Amino acid sequence: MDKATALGLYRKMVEIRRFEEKLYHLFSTRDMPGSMHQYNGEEAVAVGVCAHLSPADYITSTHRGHGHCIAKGADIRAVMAEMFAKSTGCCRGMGGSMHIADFSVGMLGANGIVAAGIPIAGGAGLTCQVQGKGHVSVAFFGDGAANEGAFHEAVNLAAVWRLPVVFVCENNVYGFSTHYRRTMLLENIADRAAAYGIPGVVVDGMDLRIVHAAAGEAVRRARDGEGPTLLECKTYRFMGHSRFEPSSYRTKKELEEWKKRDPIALFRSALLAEAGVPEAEIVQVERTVDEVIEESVRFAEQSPDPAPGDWRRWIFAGEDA
Amino acid sequence: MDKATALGLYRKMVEIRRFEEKLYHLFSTRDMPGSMHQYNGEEAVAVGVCAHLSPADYITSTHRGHGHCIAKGADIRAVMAEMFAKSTGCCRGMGGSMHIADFSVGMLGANGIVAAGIPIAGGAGLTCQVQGKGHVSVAFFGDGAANEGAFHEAVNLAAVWRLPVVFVCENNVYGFSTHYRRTMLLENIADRAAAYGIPGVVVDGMDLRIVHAAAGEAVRRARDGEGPTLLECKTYRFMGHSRFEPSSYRTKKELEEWKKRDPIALFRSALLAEAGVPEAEIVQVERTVDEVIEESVRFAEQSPDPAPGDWRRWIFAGEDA
Amino acid sequence: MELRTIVLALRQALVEEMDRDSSVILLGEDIAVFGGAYRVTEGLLARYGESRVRDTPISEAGIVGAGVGAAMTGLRPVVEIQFNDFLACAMDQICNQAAKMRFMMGGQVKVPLVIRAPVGATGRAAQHSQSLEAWFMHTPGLKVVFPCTPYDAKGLLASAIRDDNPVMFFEHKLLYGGSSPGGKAKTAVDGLGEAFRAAPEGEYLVPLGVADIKRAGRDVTIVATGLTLHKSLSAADILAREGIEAEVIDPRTLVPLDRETILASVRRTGRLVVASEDQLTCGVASEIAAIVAEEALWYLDAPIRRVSVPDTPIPFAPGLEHAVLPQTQTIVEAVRSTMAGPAGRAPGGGTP
Amino acid sequence: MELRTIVLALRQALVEEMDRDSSVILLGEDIAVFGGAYRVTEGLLARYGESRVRDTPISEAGIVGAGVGAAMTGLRPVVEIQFNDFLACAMDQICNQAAKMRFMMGGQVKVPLVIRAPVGATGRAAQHSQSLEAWFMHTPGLKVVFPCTPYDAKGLLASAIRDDNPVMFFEHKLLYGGSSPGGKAKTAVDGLGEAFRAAPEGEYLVPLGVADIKRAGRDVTIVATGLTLHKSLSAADILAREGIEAEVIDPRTLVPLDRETILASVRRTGRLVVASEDQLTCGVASEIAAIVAEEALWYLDAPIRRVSVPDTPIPFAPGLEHAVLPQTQTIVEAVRSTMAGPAGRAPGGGTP
Ligand SMILES: Cc1ncc(C[n+]2csc(CCOP(=O)(O)OP(=O)(O)O)c2C)c(N)n1
Ligand SMILES: Cc1ncc(C[n+]2csc(CCOP(=O)(O)OP(=O)(O)O)c2C)c(N)n1
Ligand SMILES: [Mg+2]
Ligand SMILES: [Mg+2]
Repeated sequence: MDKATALGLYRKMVEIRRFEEKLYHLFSTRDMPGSMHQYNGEEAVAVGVCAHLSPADYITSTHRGHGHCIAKGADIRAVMAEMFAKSTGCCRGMGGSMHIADFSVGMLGANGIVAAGIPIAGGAGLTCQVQGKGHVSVAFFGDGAANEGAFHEAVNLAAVWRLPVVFVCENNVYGFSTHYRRTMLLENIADRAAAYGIPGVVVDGMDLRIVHAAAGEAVRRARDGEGPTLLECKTYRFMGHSRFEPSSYRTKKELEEWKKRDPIALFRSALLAEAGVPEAEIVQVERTVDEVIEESVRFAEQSPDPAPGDWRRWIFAGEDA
Repeated sequence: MDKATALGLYRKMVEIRRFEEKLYHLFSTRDMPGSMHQYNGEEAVAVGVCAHLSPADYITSTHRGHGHCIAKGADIRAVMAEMFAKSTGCCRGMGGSMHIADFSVGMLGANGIVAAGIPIAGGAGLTCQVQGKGHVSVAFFGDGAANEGAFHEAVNLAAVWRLPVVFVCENNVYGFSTHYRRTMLLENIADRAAAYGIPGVVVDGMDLRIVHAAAGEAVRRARDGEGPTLLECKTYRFMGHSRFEPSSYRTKKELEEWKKRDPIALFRSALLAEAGVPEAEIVQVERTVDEVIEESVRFAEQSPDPAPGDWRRWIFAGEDA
Repeated sequence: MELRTIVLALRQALVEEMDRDSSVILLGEDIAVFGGAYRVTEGLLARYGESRVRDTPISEAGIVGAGVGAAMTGLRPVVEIQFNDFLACAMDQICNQAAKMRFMMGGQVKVPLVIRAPVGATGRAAQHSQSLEAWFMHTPGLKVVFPCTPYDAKGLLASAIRDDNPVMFFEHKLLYGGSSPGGKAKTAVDGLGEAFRAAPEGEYLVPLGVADIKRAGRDVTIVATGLTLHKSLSAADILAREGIEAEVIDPRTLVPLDRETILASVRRTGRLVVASEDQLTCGVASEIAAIVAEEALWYLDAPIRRVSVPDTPIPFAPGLEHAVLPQTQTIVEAVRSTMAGPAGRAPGGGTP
Repeated sequence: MELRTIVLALRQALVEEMDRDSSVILLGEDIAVFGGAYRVTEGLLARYGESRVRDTPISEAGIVGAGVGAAMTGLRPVVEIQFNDFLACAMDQICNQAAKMRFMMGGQVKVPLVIRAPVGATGRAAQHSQSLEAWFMHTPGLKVVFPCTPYDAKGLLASAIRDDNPVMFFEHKLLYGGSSPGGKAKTAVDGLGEAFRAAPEGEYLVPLGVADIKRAGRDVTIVATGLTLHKSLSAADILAREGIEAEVIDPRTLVPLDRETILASVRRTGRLVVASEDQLTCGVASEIAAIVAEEALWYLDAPIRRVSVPDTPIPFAPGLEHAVLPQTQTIVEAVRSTMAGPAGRAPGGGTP
């Protein structure tokens, strides 16, 4: 990974982090619409995987979708405006946090239904395969989602048809309040890959470089027609399940342990120590990101609400033609 | 297995075979209601497994349910009458072939929805566990069913809760017209057990003795609180998918090869050769079965149709109280 | 060549649309090698190959989900679900995903997905006999189509495939006109009489949202779908002999529903019977009755009558199945009861 | 102690029934350690232990299926589905299995299963805002319950648990009266005014199938469920100031539906408005409108009016969400339009 790439990936992670920190602040101080599920702590996964994708590749996401959306290259102003339910939002105020999407960069949507994005990613992979242009599709989903029937059906179908899909399980230890070891008798969810006859890979999801390398191989397999991979990234969410959920079901100690491996801090150190990037350059990136986020809030604030009858426009395609 | 037990199991297999042969004849010569899916060829599975169960244990079945019902000890007259849609049928004419059930012997029903019986068996296992009386529950299902989300969710749940359940996959090579290797990248469906952290066992489903032994161990584990087992029995259906379906998707040769391993013929030879049962005793059993079947047809023929308003009686419990 | 059965009409629609547009693909259980449980897709694997005609594992949610994702990204998948009862296994993908995706994304995508599924009771008991249109009518974002003649079947399927929205396409087993491998499906199109219309080969479209008056009449309006449309036409023949001229309307698409044609008819006839093979409560007939009670109340000369399956699962026994299904005779009697007219009016009732 | 919120009332019902009958068990996602997304099951793990209060994997079909199997064999499971939108993931087990099992087996089994699920729109967009009662009303074999006050919630949940049939038990998020961890759920019970009724501790049952007239009135009948019941009572206050006395009926259970109470009221008032938070087509209001159009047509002095969500998914933007939901004001206007009465009658219309 060259320096420019590395700094670019670092920037994406910081964008996601700052975006959500800003939102947390906004939710604490204003009457923001809806709720949100924060990706804070898991940034290396989305960024490490999406680094291998172009806008012509597809991803599907989860209720915890800000990170995937930004990593895939969505316009942060439009994403922020969507959080404000504004008409300039990427979903024009119809979707909000749980449905964040930017089709123009191949982001097919966060999803309020656990695991529902997995079969949809398979379908996008089907398009890629039928069209034969070498595009691929990635499904992000949680540890909890791996217990849904939709996961099983989608991974099996993609395996049988050798679809160009990467299944990225973000094992952040909990599904809402429930430890994943209380919902399955496995240490590694990637072991489920064998049930579908595809490779399963487990990686440290806090280390961007490791995620990046493993995702690179999985995406290559997909592009080369070798079929799907199940890639499990061990990670952790630093915030509650949703907005102010207090996480009574886990210990402070556990949280602190994981925070020591903050993916952004880790990669920052690596940039400094190993890649020899001067701190000033890093700080410059961080400042730029702060400005981008501030600007996105200004943009959102100044944007108009959807017009009163706007909901009528998107029920059916072709109606307002 | 002592001689009496062996002859008893032989009898059950013959009961199932003759029951269906009779029905095939009836469907060919009369206007029988509905349709049916024949178990012909797979008898060793139901019989080998149910040999370990008492009426207080539970089973759930599939669209191909005659065999399970008879193996579990249902009254053949009532089962036959149900095929005739008579009021004396085990389901009083409300269910027919696809819903054959006899609660009094713990048979919780054939099921018209592929894989739907699997979670229900889990639920029955939950009752067994909560009540703590040492009863167990068995789910029968096909190779095709193992690709349904319901399979995945149910097996995982049973694994996590260590429910006293045995999951018996009847791999008869096809799901309707589709070879199982075209729907999954596995040779052995039992390999999916590892995805749930439970043991998976593959056996020759045409050999009653082998099924019997493997099922015995799986049932023992369940009774002893060691949790579920996924038991795959390799078998084959000798008839079409449903009543007169011509099986254009498979070769005569394949069918003939499998027929050489007819489970009833195999076990009959074993009784004669290895267990030293005199042929006369076997023939006697076969004659008795013929009579039982004939008698069941007479019973069904002479039974009354359901009364015109009978459908009203079973919609809700407590309505006719 | 004239296509005189719905199976042939549907197959020809698929052929014409697949010839015309290479993005049309077919997914479903046993549709390729076997040609479909009801033979609709017979021969299409040979014609279009494995990439476009795909047998799937038994995984309804996975199949529909694949359809949703493929539709969002440039294909036009036509998914076959073997019996409409199994739509329950894919309910999330249909109702929470396909139906809402464009809306939730603020119009960024289209979801040109067709889901075909046979409905109707044919002696297979509770889990293979339902007619579940109403679930999907109740789910905004889905179109719902239900043809009754070969002509409509072909023209509507072509329209459904070209529509940029998810379309639930229901086919009554007893109207296919071909026999199913293990079943007794038989043609009931003869009941159509003059309303029978074969499908020509070659392009034509029947637009979604336009009802068809299958028989004109002045005395009473019968709105009916699927097999009950056929039974309603038979009922109309019987009633004609009694001097009652029934107008029989085939909505053809339930979403969008051609309210105007129905309301205009009721305004003329003053009487409404709605027949459908789904269960009564919150069903197809409930909706049509409610619309008329809102929009054309003053034109009614008799209480509305719904003829649907009472609120029961379908029993297996043939006599009982027959008893709970709407029959020609039930429709005749419902019409007769509306002809009794204001006699039913309670003396103390409010007077307009 | 008086229980003044629905959350407390439901929890107490669970406690009393679990104390009373050891076969009652609870299954659901995050119900044990966490106490439930809406805190209904808080403290019950500690009280009853892991065998009877079980956190599950995220597997709605598996959970409901486990409930079905357990119910058939001797337990009385109460399943919580975190949002009713996710019922779509368990639709087969609910509608093809639980609902039909007893019927298909000719009465051999009972399925005493309760499925609790929150409904209603609270700013969470299309997949977390639905009110899906109508799907289940359309599925024979299920009972459908929807309480609006703490008193009814407790008494109805106890009845549901003791009922030998599968019961869909819907709870409106904005009526819980407790705040959810990440949410803004707030009590709306104040809108009830005199109709507010706290739940006493100790055994009592509210029977399934008996509607409650939450406010008596002579001019117009409003039938409403869930949060729209509360809004209807507020609407009735506003209307009373204009001299319009609305009767507000809370069906409490949608299956069985207390048709008699509704019909008797309409026969008295001659006017009907039905309010519900589900989507219009084939919804709760459609059914009630259809029943009245069949059974009490001659008593109507005005067209029936349905106040439901128009046929759209729920939008995220708060202003738009507000616009598509039934509001007190919409109900007021619907009532006013019915008071205009026969003016709406078309001159050329048929005269009884
Ligand atoms: C089908 C479905 N079931 C339940 C929920 C409620 N829910 C939302 S997120 C969540 C936990 C998901 O856990 P996981 O997949 O591990 O993702 P994470 O939140 O940890 O990122 C649950 C139970 C849902 N949205 N959809
Ligand atoms: C959910 C569902 N999908 C599809 C069907 C139609 N169907 C009935 S049996 C069958 C094949 C089942 O295959 P398998 O599980 O291997 O059982 P087998 O018939 O071989 O015993 C299919 C597709 C169904 N009944 N239910
Ligand atoms: Mg998680
Ligand atoms: Mg099979």
